[in-house]
Amino acid sequence: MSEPLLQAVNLQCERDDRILFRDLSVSILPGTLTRVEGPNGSGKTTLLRILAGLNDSYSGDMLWRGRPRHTYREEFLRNMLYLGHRPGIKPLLTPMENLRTLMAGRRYVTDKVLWQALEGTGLGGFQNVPSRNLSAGQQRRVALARLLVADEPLWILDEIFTAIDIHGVAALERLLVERVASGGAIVVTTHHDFNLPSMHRVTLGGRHDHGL
Amino acid sequence: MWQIFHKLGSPKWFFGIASTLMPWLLVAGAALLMTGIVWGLVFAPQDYLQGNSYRIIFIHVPSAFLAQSVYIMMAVAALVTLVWRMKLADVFVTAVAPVGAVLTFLALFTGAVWGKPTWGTWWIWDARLTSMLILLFLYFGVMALGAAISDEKSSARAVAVLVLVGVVNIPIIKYSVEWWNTLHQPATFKLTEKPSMPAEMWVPLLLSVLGLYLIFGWLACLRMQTHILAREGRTRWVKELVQAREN
Amino acid sequence: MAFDSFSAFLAMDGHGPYVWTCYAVFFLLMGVMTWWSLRQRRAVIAQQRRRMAPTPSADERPAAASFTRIESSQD
Amino acid sequence: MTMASETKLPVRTSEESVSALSAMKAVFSRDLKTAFRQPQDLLNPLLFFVMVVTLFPLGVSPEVSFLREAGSGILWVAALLSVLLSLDHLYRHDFDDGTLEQLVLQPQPLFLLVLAKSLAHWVLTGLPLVMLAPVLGVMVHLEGNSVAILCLTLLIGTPVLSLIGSIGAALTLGLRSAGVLLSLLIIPLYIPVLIFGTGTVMAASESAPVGGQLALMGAFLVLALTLAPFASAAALRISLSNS
Repeated sequence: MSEPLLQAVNLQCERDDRILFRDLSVSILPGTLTRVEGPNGSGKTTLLRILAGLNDSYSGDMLWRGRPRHTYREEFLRNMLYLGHRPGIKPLLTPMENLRTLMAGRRYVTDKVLWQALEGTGLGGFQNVPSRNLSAGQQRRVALARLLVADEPLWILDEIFTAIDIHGVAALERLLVERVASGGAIVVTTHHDFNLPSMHRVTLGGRHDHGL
Repeated sequence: MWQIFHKLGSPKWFFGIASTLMPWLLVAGAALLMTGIVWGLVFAPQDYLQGNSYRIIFIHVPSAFLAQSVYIMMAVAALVTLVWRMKLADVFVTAVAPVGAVLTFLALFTGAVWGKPTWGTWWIWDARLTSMLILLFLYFGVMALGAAISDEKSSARAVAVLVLVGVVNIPIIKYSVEWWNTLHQPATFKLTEKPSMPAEMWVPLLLSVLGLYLIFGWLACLRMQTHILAREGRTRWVKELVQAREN
Repeated sequence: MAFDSFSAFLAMDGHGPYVWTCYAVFFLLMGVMTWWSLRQRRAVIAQQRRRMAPTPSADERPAAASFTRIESSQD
Repeated sequence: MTMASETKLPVRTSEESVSALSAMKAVFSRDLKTAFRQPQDLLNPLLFFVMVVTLFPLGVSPEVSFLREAGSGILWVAALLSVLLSLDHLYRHDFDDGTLEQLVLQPQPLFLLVLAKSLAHWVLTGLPLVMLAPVLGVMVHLEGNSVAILCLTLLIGTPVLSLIGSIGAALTLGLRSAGVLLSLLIIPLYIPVLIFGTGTVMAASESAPVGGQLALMGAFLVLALTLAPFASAAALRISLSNS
């Protein structure tokens, strides 16, 4: 058993006077896919944002490789890739420029590789078109292109199948499966019916208005 | 050490302490303030320059003094909020800001009214009054930001950042306003800075400052308790406490 | 005692209105602040008590969405 | 893909990261690039600046003596307001399209990235104002030396406005009526810069030495450069946490 990359211990989060979850403990191991499930409003996105370090209004401990995450923040961020609801694409920039700036603070990647990554997500020929001229699905594909060059061992992906067509979804699923097989750790939320034999599940309940 | 600190941060512990402390604060504060004011109004001698209008000093100075020190206290609490995430500290900042704003307004109002018989005009762009006005703006900013963010924790932390930024700026503002004042009109004489104030004047002044401090303490406890009740509604001790009251 | 009579005390050599306005506003605002704080506290306690009262629908499970159209005649 | 080590991907330590400086450069150049693709947004604060200055001769008095005396104040207030006007955009677009999340998640010290963004904001708004100021200075009948000093104070002062403003923009991110709230929070903090900006020009017009005041404004700038990015970074984290 390899050591967990990221652990959440006794996580509790309340928002606007409502407890979303409590005593939640999750371990993210290399080579696993964890799916966060639950109805609308159950706090899936909030949990993912907490795991990614974007939301810090929680109580409980977050450990990165067994150590407090906040003291190893930069190392954690270096090894974690987060794709959220909002794709992180500037409409005024071209896909190439977008991808270049997204990678800029993380790792040197040649333009040739980025070009290929965009081709790989089906954006061949659109590399230098302003992103605002692209469809919603194509804009998401720009963000997804990062997955083709990402070397981060931990991926946290929020609703990545949104606005992607059937072929795209199938290819994306394949990518995730391969990534897990080669040792990557992935956390996803999706309403899309996505099943893997060895998938871990974290199920968040519905409403908790009561509680002590 | 850490244990004590942690205990200090516990809302339940604070609630108990505050409840026992509050009557004393109120009684002692009111007694001191009233003594100071009555002494100042009735027994203190007349000022040789300003006549009887100077008697406003016995509320003007305490208000101005408190208005500034409340902001400093808020800044200390804000630092504690951001560094140690102590619940009580954020409760303090949000609970006390309106009190600080009211005190600042009182300092401004009494200063302006005092200015009328002294300078012959209601408002004068004097360095102290102007700084007070800016302090009032800072309080308004704190309150507006606190009200605009619905989530209490985020609100407390955002307000803490603002208060800290403000407190770094206060000395700069004070200094620049004083410089600006000398640039435009050399100050002739200031309201409160007397070359030598006889004991019959400064003793009641000291009493009323102390009294207002204690009353502020009482108000702060009261308002913090309210905020704690609102926030900790889910905990057992608050439920028991609410139930035990009045039935 | 700095004043000879009560009326002299009220008049304060003509500065009376200024002094008394200041004191009146001071006590008024401090009073309002206290009253408001006490009222807020009472409101919060009442709200907590209301929240603690058992709600009739103890089963908090959200109803499954059916997305059936609501028929309403539009004559 | 290396299939040799089957269950472990290498975890990278921070030393292997891209240098903070090149990350800052990337943020800075991205902001400039996006701004130049939407030039209208760049022009608006400038037009606002010119129009506010025009209001004073029309609204108060076109007399040379009045304008000469009040000119530096008018220009400074107008510059301050137009910077304030442009602040709302500083993080809002990035917040809406999700690039802000990615910025915060970069394995870099956030305050440096925030500093890069504030500097880009200054280059896009403050610097054009400084360049426009001589023309308006002449229009309000400031004399030669005063115009030069005015531009100098604006050059030192407007970065301070951007840096402090960045804190307010970060604090009000994602709130309703963020624009008005932003002004409410930031204007009191702008007062020292305004006082010294106009005071220096006035002293210069009375041919008093201004070296001390300029040095003091420089000190404000240094203080803002060192402290404001930390406050903005903290504020950004809080605002994102709340979204």
